Amino acid sequence: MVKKIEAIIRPEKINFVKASLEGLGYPGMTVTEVKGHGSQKGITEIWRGRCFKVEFLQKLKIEIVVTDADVKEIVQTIVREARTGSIGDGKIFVSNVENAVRIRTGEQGDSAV
Amino acid sequence: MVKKIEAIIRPEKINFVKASLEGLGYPGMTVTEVKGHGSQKGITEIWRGRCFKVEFLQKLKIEIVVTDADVKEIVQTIVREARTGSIGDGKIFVSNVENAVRIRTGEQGDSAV
Amino acid sequence: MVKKIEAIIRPEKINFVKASLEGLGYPGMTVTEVKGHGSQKGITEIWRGRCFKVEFLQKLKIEIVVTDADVKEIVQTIVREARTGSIGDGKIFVSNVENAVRIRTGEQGDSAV
Amino acid sequence: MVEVLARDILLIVYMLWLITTGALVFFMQAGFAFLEGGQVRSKNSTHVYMKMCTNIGIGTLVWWLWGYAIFSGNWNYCLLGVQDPASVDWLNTFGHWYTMWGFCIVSCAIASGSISERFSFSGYIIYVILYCGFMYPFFGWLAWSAGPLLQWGYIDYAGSVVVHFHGGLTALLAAMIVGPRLGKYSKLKKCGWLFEFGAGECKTYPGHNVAQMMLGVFILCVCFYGFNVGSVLIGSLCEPSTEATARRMIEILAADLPTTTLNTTMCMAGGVFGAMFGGWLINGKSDPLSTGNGAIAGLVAICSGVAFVHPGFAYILGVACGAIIPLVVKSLDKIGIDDAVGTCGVHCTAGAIGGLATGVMGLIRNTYHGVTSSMGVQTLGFIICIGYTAICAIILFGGFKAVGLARVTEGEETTGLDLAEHKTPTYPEFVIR
Amino acid sequence: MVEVLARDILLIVYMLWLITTGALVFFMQAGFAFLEGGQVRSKNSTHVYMKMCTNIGIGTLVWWLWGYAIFSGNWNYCLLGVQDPASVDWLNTFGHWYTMWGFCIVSCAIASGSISERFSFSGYIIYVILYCGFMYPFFGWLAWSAGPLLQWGYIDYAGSVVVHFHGGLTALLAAMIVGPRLGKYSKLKKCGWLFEFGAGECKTYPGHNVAQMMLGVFILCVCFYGFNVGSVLIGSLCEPSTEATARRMIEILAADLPTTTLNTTMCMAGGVFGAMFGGWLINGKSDPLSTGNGAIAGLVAICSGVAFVHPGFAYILGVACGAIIPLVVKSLDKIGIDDAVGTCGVHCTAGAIGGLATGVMGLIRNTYHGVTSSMGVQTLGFIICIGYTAICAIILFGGFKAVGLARVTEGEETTGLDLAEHKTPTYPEFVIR
Amino acid sequence: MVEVLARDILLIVYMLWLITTGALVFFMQAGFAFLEGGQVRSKNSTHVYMKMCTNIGIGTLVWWLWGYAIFSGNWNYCLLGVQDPASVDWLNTFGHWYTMWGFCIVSCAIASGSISERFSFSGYIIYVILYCGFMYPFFGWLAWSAGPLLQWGYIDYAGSVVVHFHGGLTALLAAMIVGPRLGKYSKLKKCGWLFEFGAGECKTYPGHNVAQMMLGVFILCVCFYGFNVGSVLIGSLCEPSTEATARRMIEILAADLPTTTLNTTMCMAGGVFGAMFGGWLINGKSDPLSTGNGAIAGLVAICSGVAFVHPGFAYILGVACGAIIPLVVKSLDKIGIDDAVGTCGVHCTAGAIGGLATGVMGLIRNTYHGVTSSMGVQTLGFIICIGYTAICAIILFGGFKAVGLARVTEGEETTGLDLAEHKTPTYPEFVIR
Ligand SMILES: Nc1ncnc2c1ncn2[C@@H]1O[C@H](COP(=O)(O)OP(=O)(O)O)[C@@H](O)[C@H]1O
Ligand SMILES: Nc1ncnc2c1ncn2[C@@H]1O[C@H](COP(=O)(O)OP(=O)(O)O)[C@@H](O)[C@H]1O
Ligand SMILES: Nc1ncnc2c1ncn2[C@@H]1O[C@H](COP(=O)(O)OP(=O)(O)O)[C@@H](O)[C@H]1O
Repeated sequence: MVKKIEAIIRPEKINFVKASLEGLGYPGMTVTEVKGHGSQKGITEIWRGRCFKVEFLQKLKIEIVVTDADVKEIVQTIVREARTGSIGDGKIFVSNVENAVRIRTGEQGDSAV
Repeated sequence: MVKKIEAIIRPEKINFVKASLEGLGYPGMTVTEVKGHGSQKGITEIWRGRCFKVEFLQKLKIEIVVTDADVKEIVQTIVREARTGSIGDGKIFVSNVENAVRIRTGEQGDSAV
Repeated sequence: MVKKIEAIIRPEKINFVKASLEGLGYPGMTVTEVKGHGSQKGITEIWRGRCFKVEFLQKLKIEIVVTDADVKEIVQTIVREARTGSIGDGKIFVSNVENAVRIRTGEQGDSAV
Repeated sequence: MVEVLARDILLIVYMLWLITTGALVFFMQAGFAFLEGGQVRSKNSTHVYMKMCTNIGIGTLVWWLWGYAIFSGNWNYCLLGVQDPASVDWLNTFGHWYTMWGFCIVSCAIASGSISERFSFSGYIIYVILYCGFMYPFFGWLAWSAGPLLQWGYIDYAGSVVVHFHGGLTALLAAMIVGPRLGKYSKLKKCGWLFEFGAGECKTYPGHNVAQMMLGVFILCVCFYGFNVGSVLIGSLCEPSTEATARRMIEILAADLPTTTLNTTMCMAGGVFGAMFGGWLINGKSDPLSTGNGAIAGLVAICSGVAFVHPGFAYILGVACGAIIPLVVKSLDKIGIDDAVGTCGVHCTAGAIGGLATGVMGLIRNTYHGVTSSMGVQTLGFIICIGYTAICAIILFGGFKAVGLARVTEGEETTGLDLAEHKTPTYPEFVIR
Repeated sequence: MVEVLARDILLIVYMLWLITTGALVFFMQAGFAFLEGGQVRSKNSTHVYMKMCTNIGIGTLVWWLWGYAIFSGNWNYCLLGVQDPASVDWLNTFGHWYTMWGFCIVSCAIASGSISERFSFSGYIIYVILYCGFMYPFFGWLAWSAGPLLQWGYIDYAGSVVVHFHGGLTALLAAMIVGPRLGKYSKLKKCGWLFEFGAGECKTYPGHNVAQMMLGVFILCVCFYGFNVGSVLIGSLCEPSTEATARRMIEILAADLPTTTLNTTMCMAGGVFGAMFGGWLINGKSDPLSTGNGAIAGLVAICSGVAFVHPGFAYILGVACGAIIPLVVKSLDKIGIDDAVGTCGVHCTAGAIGGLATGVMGLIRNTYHGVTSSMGVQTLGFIICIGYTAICAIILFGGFKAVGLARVTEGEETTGLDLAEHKTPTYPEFVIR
Repeated sequence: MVEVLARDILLIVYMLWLITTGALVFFMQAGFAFLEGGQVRSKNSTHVYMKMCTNIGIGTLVWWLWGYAIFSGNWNYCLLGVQDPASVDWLNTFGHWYTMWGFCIVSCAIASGSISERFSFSGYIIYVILYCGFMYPFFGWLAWSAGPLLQWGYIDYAGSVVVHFHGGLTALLAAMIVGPRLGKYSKLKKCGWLFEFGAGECKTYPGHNVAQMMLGVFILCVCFYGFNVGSVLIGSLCEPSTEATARRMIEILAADLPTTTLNTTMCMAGGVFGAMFGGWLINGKSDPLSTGNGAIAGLVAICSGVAFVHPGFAYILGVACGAIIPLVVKSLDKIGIDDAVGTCGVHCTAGAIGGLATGVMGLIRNTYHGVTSSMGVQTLGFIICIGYTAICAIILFGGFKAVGLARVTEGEETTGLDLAEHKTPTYPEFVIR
């Protein structure tokens, strides 16, 4: 079974997460710039002398597709490396992938991951 | 059960959607810049005196992960707020999430959402 | 049943993929800028006379939600058009979508795709 | 004979200097383009550059056709250069035409800022014709050329009032007539048919590019040396040149050149310091937009008395004009006037303060290099400018409103003026929030 | 003695003016860098700046080693400044070297635009050596220094033809030889071994940054004052300075300075207006790229007759050159020539029209300040320039093609020249479409 | 009488020239803002512009209050312009104040680069006060005004050492004291309490915008013409002007103007070529950051001997200074000094080489236009500058470290100084990697 791990993290944590994952030998990852809004309050910015609230904060979304067996370890690693303990650390979502295809070779299923 | 609501909307609608959702007390959302192409025809732009068609239009993708119970209401709210009635309003996709983890605390499942 | 096809491809391939898909009459697509990291090694860049490795490479993520019946053909088309045969061609992931809603009309399910 | 030769050499030097400073004044269009362009959202940025191009393409034509003739009060100066070269004092008239052209389109560019992101392009084209063709030249004649204000001894050396306050007040009134940008306020409040204020909650629309805005600031700063110091010669040598002896010309230059350059420098620096300090006082941090605008405010304020005040006074004047910028922004937000890029805090208030400050300096130091400043005359000139500008601006922008040229449609405003008015996005490749 | 002193003062003034205008002409490299850089896709943008750096780094060396010697027709001027200072008329020769250096690298920068996004960097380096070392200096000698064209009374005051048309035609031919960018056309059509045209469907590749392009436009505009008005002194004072009396120098300056400045201003404004109007006529909207390029086209067109035509004529000339820009773009697209940043509509057509327009003005007004213009000679000069440029450009770029330096590989073109040629992306942090 | 008139005309011309070149020198603040701003990550970019604003807002005040008085060694020059105009040689003193003001804030801007992305804003404000108020003026007095170095015949015409090496060495020491940016090195190595070096693996932090950086380069290039050629008059005419006859002034100008302009051009070109070549040699590709910095390095190096060396020597000097830039970058990386924007390769090494090269030229050509250069004195001056700068920089930045003003907190550094120090992001709309 193939699973997709989707983690929303603080942008500055990406290097730590990646470094730790490299130890585990993950197959690859896809990173997207996102803006998030959760329990975190947003920050105050100033524009021409006037304060205002920016509610969406910059986050990174990491997507890693792996076989079932690796999910737990990868999730744990991300949690460990991306945590600061303060609000805004982000979330991880795991979901099912029905099929995976490697474009270069056309392989399908587990081996394509 | 945890579900993921993925809505592709017009960029200018984000503030209305967010304001309405706040009334419902949604847990958080993640927004991504995307470019879309559907039944909408694209727009004509000019570059140095020459017209041409731009087929991909700027859209926003909103992702909200919630428990099963809240899905319906949130989807309805988004539909209500993001609709203009003309082509290009976008789509909403709902899918299953197997597990959710809050990085800050390590909580899992429904309570992590 | 509605499925989501998520393909990560080389940015320069988007026009070929799109042109070919148009023949098949796909319902629409959403494109996201992403950065990827897989078996591909990354490239060497120079900053002020000093070489360094950039590990994340620019990719495009295409998302197409379709009914079950069309999945195979679309996946094959993407594989055909996006392939160069060298490392870095990307992957395609297919997953389940529980429900789809067209914001403009409020339609649900297969017909909303 | 030596005298004549010396005077002619000085006139050539003067012409070369005018061409240099005039080119700098012209380059202020770039300064305004980027100052305004960086402070608006990216979907309206190219539209700003197009407005500056309009100043150049159409403002120049109007100035040549009849604007300068009104300004100088001499109808023979319509279509300058088409007449027989022998009939005009070529060197002087032309130099005057050229530098005053730059000043005119600078003044014209000011109001563009306050109504940015919503005013229609065709409306702007007509505004340029009317502002450069009538509104500006007539007041210029009044205060500078041969009009009564000049004769009463009104001092507005490089135009704090004629160029900046005049333009800035137009900007303020235009913003009041055109009304706030879509969604800027939660409610709208009409004041009669003409004025439209915002009310309720006020949102902030950050612009898109501080780097670009700062480029505009730096360009304007360096160009203001042309603006202020280039005014030395115009005021003193241009008209009376036939009587001027070489010795007299040298004396004037030797008196004014150092003074104007030093004061320009000091007041600019004061503006920066004031705005940094004002921002810090109000928000706990010095913010870049106030600071950059502070430099311009200082430079605007000093124009009026640049050859008259002393450098310490100039610095303090700058500090005052810079420090109130965040206050002006907050006040306008509160009143419900949507000045899109903060034009009023820079041109309107600083122009006014600068014009009056010359009168204040006159209380401290009555005469300097033969020039006298009187608080009374300065105040009178200021009041006349308010009256004149208010009448003209209301007619102009009220007219635009009446014929439906004041605003683009809501859909166009949402899409952004770049695509709606010019079908060209500013950054075709960049992903924007 | 007074005469001598006066003349020496004027020569010093002249040198200071040349240094100022020369610095402006040099700064046009920045203008070209951003004009071209903003109009290409961001993956090729830094490569553009590198090409301008090459003009400076290598073009200057070549100009110093032998280019200027060819240009001036005097072999003693190789390695200027290494000879004994006593042997050269230091002030004049040097001033000439310096300003003409700026003109040379401006002309060299033009062809860079049409072949942008695909021409190899090593090819460009050799192009700079050959263009600044031979192609440009020889034609400059022909038309400006002592060559036959000058003797026949050919007028090309500030170089509409020598600098711009010459460079623009080279650009056109280079684009025809190098061939269209990958994917620009659906098909390719070879014309013999040499030329390669596009055919079938023609795609538009929008550039990446209108703000940057507009910065280039504004910089070029202000620098053209240096370019055009700085040419006053060169043409009139430089060579014959030993005989020139102070009085004569003053007369020439007093005649030319006002005329050139006014005409430069008017033709630039006309170009803006023409392009705004032309774009509106064709597409229903005034577009920023045509408009910005229109300003440059106007400035290019006026170079030739800047001290000769009258201001109204200049404005109309500008309108014509600006208005046809969208047409030129469409025609080239149709023919299948891929001029990446619209160089030809700016330098080639406007340069040609400007050169001939001086002849047309000669039909209206035969003599002005002692200068006569003849339609015949202007046409002759134009034809000679076409012939000369065509031969040289074909040899140059045909040569590059023959030795495989004309284009980067397809892979490199897809990656973009920034990474392929310099391993440095222009915007390391920004997400790009 | 003719003599007096001629001299007075020349003095006016000189003043106009000073205002022009001084404005260019002032505009170098924009150059530095964009050179540094483009080379840092976008989260620290606006902070850079704020630092340049501080130079203007506060540096100017300090210079006016007492800095210039120290520099010129005359306490009467405190608060220049507040005294009775009659007591000062207005034209000369003021011109000197103005140009030297520009030089002072240029020198002050240099150290900003090496400690970018981590140094606190309040620390920077105090640095500006101390650098512009004491550190720079005193050394300027030593070498330029009336100090011993001047009397021994030390040549530093436009300040390779006084302005650039002085600033560059301060930058180097500041970087050593402040320590590397967070995460730049895998380990840190303390050298006593004061110095902090990086060790282990060294990461590269690419900046965010090569286009912006190149804009800075082009602006600096054109402004250096003001910097170098504007120094002609200061050195030769300013102080001794009362005795100077018109003839003598003309002679000096006629000798220095061509030489300085030609040399400036050649050394800039050499710097570009050297850096292109050096980059290609080391990495197989010419890279834009080295190349752009190469132009500045060439211009820095030539300042010292700009009126003395010959053009070929200037080109070679430029090549040397440009070519070593990639080496300097690699060496600093290896030693563990984090010079955020490569300041040292541009100002420190090129300044040093330029200062000494003037001595080398003195070995080749002993005297030129009456100026003599001695290797010994040049070396002595260099050593004195090292000593003076080291002591001052250590006291200054050591002091900042002691009171905790040297660095922002780790959290602030991670967030970026734009938000942490000014609450304003540079690009509110753009998505950034
Ligand atoms: N239910 C959700 N659906 C989608 N994204 C979410 C959800 N909850 C949080 N996020 C994402 O996670 C980020 C961090 O969430 P936040 O609630 O601030 O942190 P924490 O997990 O520490 O409570 C948000 O900015 C948002 O992008
Ligand atoms: N089948 C699909 N798969 C993925 N994205 C889609 C799909 N259909 C539509 N979209 C997204 O929704 C956006 C709006 O779709 P469009 O068909 O233009 O509007 P409408 O829903 O009004 O028919 C598109 O730009 C695209 O981003
Ligand atoms: N397991 C994965 N999970 C998520 N994204 C992946 C995964 N494997 C590859 N990718 C994405 O696909 C891109 C190409 O992968 P790569 O392994 O380099 O190519 P190939 O498929 O040719 O082996 C990567 O840059 C990454 O964005």
